[in-house]
Amino acid sequence: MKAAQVRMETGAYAAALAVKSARVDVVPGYPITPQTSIMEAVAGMVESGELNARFIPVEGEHSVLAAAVAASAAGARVFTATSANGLLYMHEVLHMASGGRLPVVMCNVNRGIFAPWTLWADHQDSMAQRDTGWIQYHCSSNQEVFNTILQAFRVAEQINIPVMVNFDGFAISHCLMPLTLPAQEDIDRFLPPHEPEWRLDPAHPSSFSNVTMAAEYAPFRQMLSDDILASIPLVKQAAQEYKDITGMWDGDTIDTYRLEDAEVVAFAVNSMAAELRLSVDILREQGIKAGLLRPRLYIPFPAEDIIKALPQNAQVMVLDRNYNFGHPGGILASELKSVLFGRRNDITIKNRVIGIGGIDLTRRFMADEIRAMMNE
Amino acid sequence: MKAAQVRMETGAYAAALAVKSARVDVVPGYPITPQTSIMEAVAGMVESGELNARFIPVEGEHSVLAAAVAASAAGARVFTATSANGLLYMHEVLHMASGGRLPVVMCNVNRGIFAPWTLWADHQDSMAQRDTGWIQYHCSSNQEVFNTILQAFRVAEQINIPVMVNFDGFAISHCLMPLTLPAQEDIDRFLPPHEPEWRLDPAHPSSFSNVTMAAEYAPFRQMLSDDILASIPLVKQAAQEYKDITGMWDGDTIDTYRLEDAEVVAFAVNSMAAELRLSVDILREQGIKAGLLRPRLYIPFPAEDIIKALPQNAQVMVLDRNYNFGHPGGILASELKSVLFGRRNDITIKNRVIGIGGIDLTRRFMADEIRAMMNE
Amino acid sequence: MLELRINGFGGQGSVTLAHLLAQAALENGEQGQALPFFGVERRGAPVRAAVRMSPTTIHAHSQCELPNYVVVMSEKLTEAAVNEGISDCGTVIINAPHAAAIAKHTTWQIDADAIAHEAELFSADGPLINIPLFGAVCRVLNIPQNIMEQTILNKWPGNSGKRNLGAAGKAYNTVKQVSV
Amino acid sequence: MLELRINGFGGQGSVTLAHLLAQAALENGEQGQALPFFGVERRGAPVRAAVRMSPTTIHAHSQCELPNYVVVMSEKLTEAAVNEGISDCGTVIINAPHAAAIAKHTTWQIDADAIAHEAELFSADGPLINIPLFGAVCRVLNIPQNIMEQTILNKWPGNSGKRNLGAAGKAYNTVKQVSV
Amino acid sequence: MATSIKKLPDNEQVLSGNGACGGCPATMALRIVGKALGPNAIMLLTPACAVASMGMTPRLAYNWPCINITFASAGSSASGISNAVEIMKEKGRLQGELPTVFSWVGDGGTYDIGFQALSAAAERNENIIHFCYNNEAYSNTGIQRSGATPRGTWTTTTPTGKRQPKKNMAQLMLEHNIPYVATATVAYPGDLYDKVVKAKNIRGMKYIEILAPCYLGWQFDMAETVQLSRMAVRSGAWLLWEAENGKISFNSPTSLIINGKKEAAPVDEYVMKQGRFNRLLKGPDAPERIAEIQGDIDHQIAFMRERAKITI
Amino acid sequence: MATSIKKLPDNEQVLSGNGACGGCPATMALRIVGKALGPNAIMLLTPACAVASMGMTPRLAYNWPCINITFASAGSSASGISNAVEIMKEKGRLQGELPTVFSWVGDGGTYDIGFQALSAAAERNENIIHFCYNNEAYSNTGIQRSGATPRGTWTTTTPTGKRQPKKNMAQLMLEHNIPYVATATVAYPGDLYDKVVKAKNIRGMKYIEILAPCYLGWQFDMAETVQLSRMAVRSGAWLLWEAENGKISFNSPTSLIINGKKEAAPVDEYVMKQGRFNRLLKGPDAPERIAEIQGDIDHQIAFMRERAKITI
Amino acid sequence: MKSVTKAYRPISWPMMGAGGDTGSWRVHRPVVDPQICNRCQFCWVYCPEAVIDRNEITIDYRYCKGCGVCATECPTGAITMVKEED
Amino acid sequence: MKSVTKAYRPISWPMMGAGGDTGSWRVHRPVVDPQICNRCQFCWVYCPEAVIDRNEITIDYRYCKGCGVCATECPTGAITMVKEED
Ligand SMILES: Cc1ncc(C[n+]2csc(CCOP(=O)(O)OP(=O)(O)O)c2C)c(N)n1
Ligand SMILES: Cc1ncc(C[n+]2csc(CCOP(=O)(O)OP(=O)(O)O)c2C)c(N)n1
Ligand code: SF4
Ligand code: SF4
Ligand code: SF4
Ligand code: SF4
Ligand code: SF4
Ligand code: SF4
Ligand SMILES: [Mg+2]
Ligand SMILES: [Mg+2]
Repeated sequence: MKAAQVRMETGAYAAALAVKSARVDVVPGYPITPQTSIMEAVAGMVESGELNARFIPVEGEHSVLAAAVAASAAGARVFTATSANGLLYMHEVLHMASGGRLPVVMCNVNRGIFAPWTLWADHQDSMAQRDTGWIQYHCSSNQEVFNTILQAFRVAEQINIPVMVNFDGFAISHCLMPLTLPAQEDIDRFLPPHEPEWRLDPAHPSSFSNVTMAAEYAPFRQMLSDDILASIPLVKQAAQEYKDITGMWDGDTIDTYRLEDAEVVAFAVNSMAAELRLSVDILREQGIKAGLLRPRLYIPFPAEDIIKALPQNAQVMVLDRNYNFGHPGGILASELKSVLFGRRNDITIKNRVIGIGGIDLTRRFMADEIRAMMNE
Repeated sequence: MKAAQVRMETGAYAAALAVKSARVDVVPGYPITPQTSIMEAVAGMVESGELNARFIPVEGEHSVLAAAVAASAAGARVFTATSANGLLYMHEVLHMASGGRLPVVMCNVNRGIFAPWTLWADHQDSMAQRDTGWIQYHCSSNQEVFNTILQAFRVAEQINIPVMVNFDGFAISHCLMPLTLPAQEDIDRFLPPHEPEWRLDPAHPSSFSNVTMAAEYAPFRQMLSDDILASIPLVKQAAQEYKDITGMWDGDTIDTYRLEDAEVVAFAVNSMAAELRLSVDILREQGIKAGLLRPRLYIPFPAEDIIKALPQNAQVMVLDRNYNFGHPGGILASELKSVLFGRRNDITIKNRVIGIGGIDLTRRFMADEIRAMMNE
Repeated sequence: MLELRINGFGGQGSVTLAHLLAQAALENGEQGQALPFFGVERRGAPVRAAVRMSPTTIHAHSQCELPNYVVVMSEKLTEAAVNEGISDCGTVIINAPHAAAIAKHTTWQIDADAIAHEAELFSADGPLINIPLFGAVCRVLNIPQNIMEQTILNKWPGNSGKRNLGAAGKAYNTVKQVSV
Repeated sequence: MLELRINGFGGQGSVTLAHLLAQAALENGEQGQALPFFGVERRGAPVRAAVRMSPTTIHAHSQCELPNYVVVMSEKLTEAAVNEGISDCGTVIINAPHAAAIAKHTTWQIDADAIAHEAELFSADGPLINIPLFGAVCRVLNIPQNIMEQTILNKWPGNSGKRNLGAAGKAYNTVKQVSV
Repeated sequence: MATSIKKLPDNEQVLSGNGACGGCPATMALRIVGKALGPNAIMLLTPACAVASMGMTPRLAYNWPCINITFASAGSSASGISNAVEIMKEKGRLQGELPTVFSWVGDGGTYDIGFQALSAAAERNENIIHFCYNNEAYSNTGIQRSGATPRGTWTTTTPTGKRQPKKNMAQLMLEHNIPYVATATVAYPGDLYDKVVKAKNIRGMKYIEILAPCYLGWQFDMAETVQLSRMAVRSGAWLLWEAENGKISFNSPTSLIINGKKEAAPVDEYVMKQGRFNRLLKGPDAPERIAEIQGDIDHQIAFMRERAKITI
Repeated sequence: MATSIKKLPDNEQVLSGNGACGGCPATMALRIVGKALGPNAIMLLTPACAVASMGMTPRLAYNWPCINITFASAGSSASGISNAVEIMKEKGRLQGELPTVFSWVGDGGTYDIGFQALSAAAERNENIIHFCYNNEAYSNTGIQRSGATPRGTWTTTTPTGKRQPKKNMAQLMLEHNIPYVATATVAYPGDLYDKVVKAKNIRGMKYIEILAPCYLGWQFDMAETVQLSRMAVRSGAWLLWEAENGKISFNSPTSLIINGKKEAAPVDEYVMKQGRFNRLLKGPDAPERIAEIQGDIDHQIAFMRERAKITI
Repeated sequence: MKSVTKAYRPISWPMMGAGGDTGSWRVHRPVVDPQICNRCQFCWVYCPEAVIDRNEITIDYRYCKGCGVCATECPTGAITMVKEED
Repeated sequence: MKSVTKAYRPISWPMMGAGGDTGSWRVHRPVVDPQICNRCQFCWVYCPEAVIDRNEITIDYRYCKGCGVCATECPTGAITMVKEED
C-alpha cells in the first residue's frame, strides 16, 4: 500500500476526485442542484489538464445519458452525475443503458422530485428508477462516495451493467469531511483500463440493438435479470480487494452496526444510516438492544446477506425516505417483506416514511421514532 | 338504461370511442406503435367535428404529457395515449402530474422497451412507472378498455390523481372484437363534466408548485400516498355505478374466475389473464383445482381484496410479463409477497416471467407452465 | 370455439379478410375476433392473421397455434402454412387454379385470382383476392350466403359493394373440396 | 463530539468560516466537519452552517439542533440564533462592538467589523468579518494559535494569507468573555 | 418613439419583497412586462432564477395565475394551456376575454433544454408569447455555460472561457416564420413595454427576448445593472429589433448603429466592467481575446443589417 | 459538374436483401452516401424506417458499425461517439484514421423530437455529420404529420390537410453558423455524392438533408420514386444548395431556377401525382389549395434567393 | 366530475414579502433628497422591487433591498446610498 | 477492467438477405434486354437494392424486390417488368 493523502473535501469534490483517479475518458454533464458541484469540478480538472478526458456540456439530461451510453458503446470509460429531475428526465435512456449492457457509472445526488419543487434530499428520485436495470449503491459518507465510484467502475465493466452511485444532496454532497486519497498506483492496480469485449469498430462492423423478435429479445432480458443478481459476488470481491489494496472498508453488500445481539434493527440507507449509528447508541443507553443494518447495495437487493444477518425474532424498523405509492409506507419496507416472505416468519417489520423533501434527520429524532414504532 | 349499440372495433378504436364519449377537451399526441391507432382515430374525430376537442400534435412524448398536465391545470378534461419508449420519455412529467394532483387519463398500450427495439407486448414499460404516483388499471378486453377509460376519468377527477389505463399492444389494441356502446345520455349520467376545485384563473391568481420547504413538501407527498390508497373505494364505486347504468361489469379492483374452491391460483394481468381463463378450464379438465385472480387495479395494489379472495393454503402461481431487476422473477410476485408477509403465511407463492417481448401466450402453454410450477 | 389462420403476403389484403370474417360471425349472431399479426413486414413479405368465432364470449387473445381452418392466400405458401400448425383433421382452403389435397386434411380450392380478374377487382399489387376468398371461406364455414353478402354491404355501402358481391358470390358457389 | 452553529447573513462568508473551522480541527489532529445549510437565499438573507469536531470519526450528517456553541455573525441575529436552539450551558460568540451576556449561557464578544476595517479586509458587502471571527472562535474553542494560523496559510498561501493572519490573530487575542 | 416612462401604467404584477437578488434584471424586466400584459394572463415558469425569486409555497410574488413546469416544457405546456382556455371558452365554460398565455423562461430553458418544444410550438404557430430573459448563463445553479453564453466568457463549466459563439436565438425564431419576434433589454423600458403590448394583440406565436445583465453571473456591482444593459446596446453586443411577419425593423439606438448614423462603442469598456470577461483578460493573450469578442459582435451587426433587407 | 454515375466507386455499404420497401428512397440515398463515406465510419440510427429496414437481430443490412439510439438523441449520442473516438485516439487506444461519425435520421427525428440535441451539437460544433432523409412524415409508424410535412398534405393525423407550412430545417441549421450545410435528393446521385465527400473532409458540424419521396406516404407508384424526386426539384418544391462557412451556392438544376435562367415547373403535376395531395383536391376548393401550395414554394424560392446574397 | 377530497395541492397566493422582509437584506439605504429630485420617475421604472412611489418618490423600506440601481440611474443625483447602521 | 461474463448483447452482423429472401416479394420481374442496353448504369445507381451488376447489367433475382425503378429510369427502355408467374 503506497502512502495515502488526507484532505478536507466535500462529497461532491470527492466524487470528482474519484473520476480523476479512475482515468475516465468522457464525461457528459448538465447542471442541477445539488449535483452541479461535481460537474463544475470535473470541467475544471479537464480544462486545467489535470484530467485527460472530454467534458461534453450538453443541453439537457436526456442528452447527457444519450451521449454517455454512445461513448461507452464506442469503448470509452464514461462517467456522469445528476439529481432529481435530471435523473427522471434520463429515464428512457437508463433503460437503454442496461438493455444494451453499457457499463456507464453515474452518481445520483439524491434530491426530492417535482412537483412541487424541492432542492433537498429524499430518495424518490433514484428509487423510482429501480426497474430500469441499473445496479445501485447508496453511500453514507464522503469517503464511501470516493471508494464506491472506483468499485462501481470495476463491477460495471466486469458484468457489463451500468451502476448508479447514490448519496444525499447537501448532507453529503456539500459536507466538508476528511478524505483519504490512496496513491494513484494503488488505484490503477485496483481498476485497470476498460477493455470492452465489444465496441463500435469499423474494422469489425456490427450493429447494436436492432429490432429484435421475441425469441431473441426475451433471452436478452432474462440474461440482464440474471447478471444483475450475478453481480453480488463481484460487489463483494471489489469491496474486499479495495480493502486489501487501500485498507479502506465501507461494508460490501451491507454494512452493520451493533447488530449481533440486536432485538430492534434500524434498516435504512444513505446519510441517515450514518446518523442512525448515533441513534442506536442513544437507544442502547436507554437500555434498548438496538442495531443497524444498512444495505450499501440496493440493487441487486442483497436478500441472502440480509436474511443471514438479521437476528432471530428481531423487530426490523425500516426507515424509508421515499414512498411506495399504491402501498402504505415506503419501498425498502416492501422489498424487505417480499424477500422475507416464507423465509423469516420470525421477523416483525415496521415501517415509517421520514425525511421527505429534506426534513432534517437527527439522531435524537430517529431514536424517538424507533422507540415509538416499538409500541405500535 | 338506454338502448346500447354493438359493433366490431379494435381495442385502439374502442379507446378513441371512450375519449369521444367522455367529451374530452384536449388531446396532445405523438405516434408510437402500437398506440398510434388511438391518436389517428382521435385526430380523425376532431377534424371531422365528431369530437369537439383540440388535438395537439406535439414533437415528442415529454411534450405530450407536458401539454396534457398544463391543459389540465387550466381546467380542461385531458386524455392522451402512448406506449413503451414514449411512456419512458414521459417519466419526468409523470411525477409532475401526480405531485401536482392533475387528473389526466392516459392509455398505455403495453409494449416491450428499448434496448433492443421490440414492437410487441410486455409490461416493463408501465410497471417501471409504478413509483410515479399514478393510479394504474390493466384491461383484458376491448370492452374493458372502453369501460375503464370512462371509470378512470371519474376516479381521477374525484381524487385528483392521474390514471393510466394499460392494455396489451396488438393482442388488444389491434384485435377486432364486438364492442357494446352505451347510449351517450347514460355515459353523461355516469361521468358529469369536469369541475376542478382549482385551476389557473386570472380572476383568482394563485401559483402551482413553487419551491417548497420540507415542512410543506412532506405533507403534500404524504397526502398523495394516502389519497392513492383512498382511491380504492372510488374504483369500486365507479365499477358498481357503471354496472348499474350500463349493465356491464369487468370486476372492480380484482376479477376472479373459478377461484372459490381453487387450490392453484393463476395470478396475472392484462390480455394474458383473459387467455388464462381457458388455461384454468384446461387444468380443471385435467383434474387440477385451478382458478384465476386478475388484479384489474394494479396501483393502488388491492391488498385487502386479494387477501380476502385467496382460498386457504392456495398455491399462487404469479405469471409476470416483466422483470423485477435485482430480485429473481417479476414485479407482481414481489408485490404480492410483500402484502402477504405476516398476514397469509398459509399461501405458497411461485413465480415465472413469461411473454417477454411479445412471446405469444397460448392457453395450452400457460396451462403447462402452471402444471410445471406445481412440481417445483 | 372455431379458430382459423390466414397465411398470405403483405398487400394481398389478409387483414381485411380477417376483419370481414369476424364481422360475418357477428352478423351471424355469434361472437367474432380478428387478430392479425403485425411486424415490420413490407409489402410482399409473408403475413399471418388469426380469426375466431364462437357462440360465447371469446377470451383467447393469442395467435392460433392449431387452428381448425387454414386459409392459404397464395399457393406458394401452402407448405409453410400447414407446417406452421393446424389441428389434426383441420381444414385447408387454398387460393390456386388447381390444388392437390393435403394429406390428413380436408382441402378446399378456389381460384380467387381468376374471379378477381373477371370482376376487375385490382390493387397496386394485382387482383384483390380477399373478396372472393371471403366468399369461399364463408361457404366452407357454412355461413349463409345472405349473411356473407350483408357483411360486404355493411363494409362497402354503394357500388364497390355491389361489385364485390358478385365476386364473393361466385366464389361462394364455386369453391370446391379437393378429393384425395 | 463538539457541535457548533454559525448564524449569519448571505454574503458575510459563513461557509468559508465553517470550512476554516473544520480544517482547523483536522490541522489540530481531530476530525472536522462543515455542513452549511443551502437554500434559495440571496445575498443579505439569513443563513446557517453546522460545524463538528471530534477525536473519532464523525457519523452525524444532520444540522446541529442543540449545538455546544453558537456563532452570531451579526448582532441583529442574536435572539433568533439562540432561539433556534443551543444546548443548556452552551456558549454564544457574538460579533458586535459590545454585547450583553445571554442568560444561562457563557457569552463571548468580538468586534470583527472593526478588526476587518483596520486590516482593510473588504468584500462587495463590506468588511470581511469571517477571518477575524475564525480567530476568535479558535480562541474560544482553545485551538492553539499556531494551528489557527497554519489553517489560514494552507487556505491562502501568499500575501492575502499574511494580511488575514494579522486580523485573525488580533481577534484571537481580543475576543473576551462577557461577564454577567 | 417608445412610450415615455411617465405614460407607463400603474399596475404592478411583481410584488415588493420578492425573492430575487437585489438589482435583479429579470425582475426589473418582468415588472415592465406586467404593465404591458395586465392581470388577465397566465404565466408559465421553468426552473430558473425567476422561480427561486417567486416565493416559496404558499407565498407568491407575482400577481398572476402561475404554473411551474418541467424544464424542457415551456413550448408544449403553454400550447396545452392556450388550447385548453380556447376550447373551454368555445364550449362556454369560460367567460370574458381570453387570457394571454405567456412563458417566462431563462436562456437555459430557451436556447438549450427548452428549444425543441419551443421550436415545435412555433411550427404549429400556437397562440402564446414566449419570453426569454437572457442572463447568458445558468444562473440559478451558479453560473454554468449555456447556448446563450458569448464566446470568451468565464463560467464554472468554462473556467478558461467558452470556446463557441452563442446561438443567434432571436433570429432562429424569426426563421420559424412566426408573426412576431422582438429583442429588448432592461435599460429601455418604453421599448420593451411597446413590444409586449404589440405581441399581446397579435394572434399566433410570439417570441420576445430580453437581455438581463446579472451582477452575480457577470460579476459587476449590482447597482450597475441598467448601466451594463445600456452598454451592451451601445457596443452592439445586444441589438434591439423587432420583426412583424418576418419584416425586421431596428429600434433606437441600435437603428443608429445599423444605418451607420452612429458608431458602436468599442467593446472594451463593456467587457472590462465584467468579471466574467476581465478575469480572463489578465494574460498576454488579452488583446486577441478581446478582438475575438469584438469580431463576434461586428459579424452579428453586419449580418443582421443584411438580413433585415430581406422582406419576403 | 457533379461526379458522373460511372465515376462513383464500387463499394456497397447497403447490402442486398435489406428490409426496406421496394423502391425505398431512403435506402437508395444511403447507398450513395455509403459510396462517399466508405467503410471507416460509425453510423447512428434513431427509430425510423431505416431501422425497420436494417434487418432484425442478429442480421444487419448495413456494412458499418451501427448503433440504435433513443429517438431524441442523434445529436447528443453522435457527440458522445465522436468525443470518445477522439480521446481514445489521443490516449493511444485507437489506431489508424479517425472514423467518420454520422447519424442517419428521418425528418421526425430531425425536425421534431431530435431537433434540440441536434441544435445543441451544432452550437458546440461537434465533429459529426447529421443526415436527414426527409420523407416528409413519420413513415415507420404509418404516415403521421411531422414538422417537415408541407402545408396541405394529407397524413393520418391531418386527414383534411396540414394547416401549417413546414420548417425550413436546412436554413435553420445554416443559421447555427456551422461549417457545412447541404440539401440533396435521390434523383441527383452525383450531387449527393460530392456533398458527402466534401462534408467528410470538413472538421466540425455538418448537416445534409436528402429529400426522399416515399411511395407509401406520398401515395404514388413505387417505380416513380426517382421521378418524384426530380419533379420536386424542377418545380422548386425542393431546392438543391450547399453552404460552406455560411456562403450559400445553388446546385443545378436549382441554380437555373434561382438565377432565372429557367422557370420552375408549376406545382400541379407534382402535386397531382401524389395521393397525399390529390385526395384533398377533389373539392371546389382545389384551386385555392393548390395556390397555397404554390405560394409556399414561390415564397421559399424568393427567400432563399435573397438569403444567398448574404455572404457575411 | 366533482372532486371528493379537498386535494392537497402545492398552491401559493400573491402577497407582498413573499421573499421575506427583504428590507433586512440591505447593506446601504437609498435616501432621496426631495429638493434635488425632478420627479422624472427613472428610479421608479428601474426599481426591481417596485418599492418606489412614482408620485411621492418615497421608498418602502420594508422591502427595498438596497441594490442602488435607483441611485445609479437618478439623473440628478437626488438619491444617495447610506450605510445601514445596525 | 475486463468483463467476466460474455455479456449477452443485442448485436447483429452484416449479411445479404438481412431482410429475408426479398426476391420472393416481387410481383413483377425486371428483365434487361442486352441488345437495347447502352451500359449507362442509371439502373445500377438508382437500384435501392444494389442487385444490379454495373458492368454486366445483370440482376440478382434472389433479392431484387421488383420495385421497377430501374425500368422507369432506363433511358433506352431496355428493362421491362414482367409479371412473376407463381
Ligand atoms: C430537468 C432539469 N434539469 C436541470 C434542472 C436544474 N436547474 C434548475 S434552474 C437551472 C438553470 C436555469 O437557467 P436559465 O434557464 O438560464 O435561468 P436562470 O437560472 O439563468 O435565470 C437548472 C439547470 C432542473 N430543474 N430540471
Ligand atoms: C420516444 C419515442 N417516440 C416514438 C417512437 C415511435 N416511432 C418509431 S419510428 C417513428 C417515426 C420516425 O419518423 P421519421 O424520423 O421521419 O423516420 P421515417 O419513419 O419517416 O423514416 C416513430 C414515431 C419511438 N420509437 N420512440
Ligand atoms: S442571479 Fe442574477 S438573474 Fe438570478 S436572481 Fe440574482 S440577479 Fe437575478
Ligand atoms: S415507407 Fe417509405 S421510407 Fe419507409 S421503407 Fe418504405 S419506402 Fe422507404
Ligand atoms: S430618478 Fe432621481 S430625479 Fe428622477 S424621480 Fe427618482 S429621485 Fe427624482
Ligand atoms: S435600492 Fe434598489 S430596491 Fe431599493 S429603491 Fe433603489 S432600486 Fe429599489
Ligand atoms: S426492380 Fe428495383 S430492386 Fe429490382 S433491380 Fe430494378 S431497381 Fe433494383
Ligand atoms: S439503365 Fe437501361 S440502358 Fe442504362 S445500363 Fe441500365 S439497362 Fe442499360
Ligand atoms: Mg440564464
Ligand atoms: Mg420521415
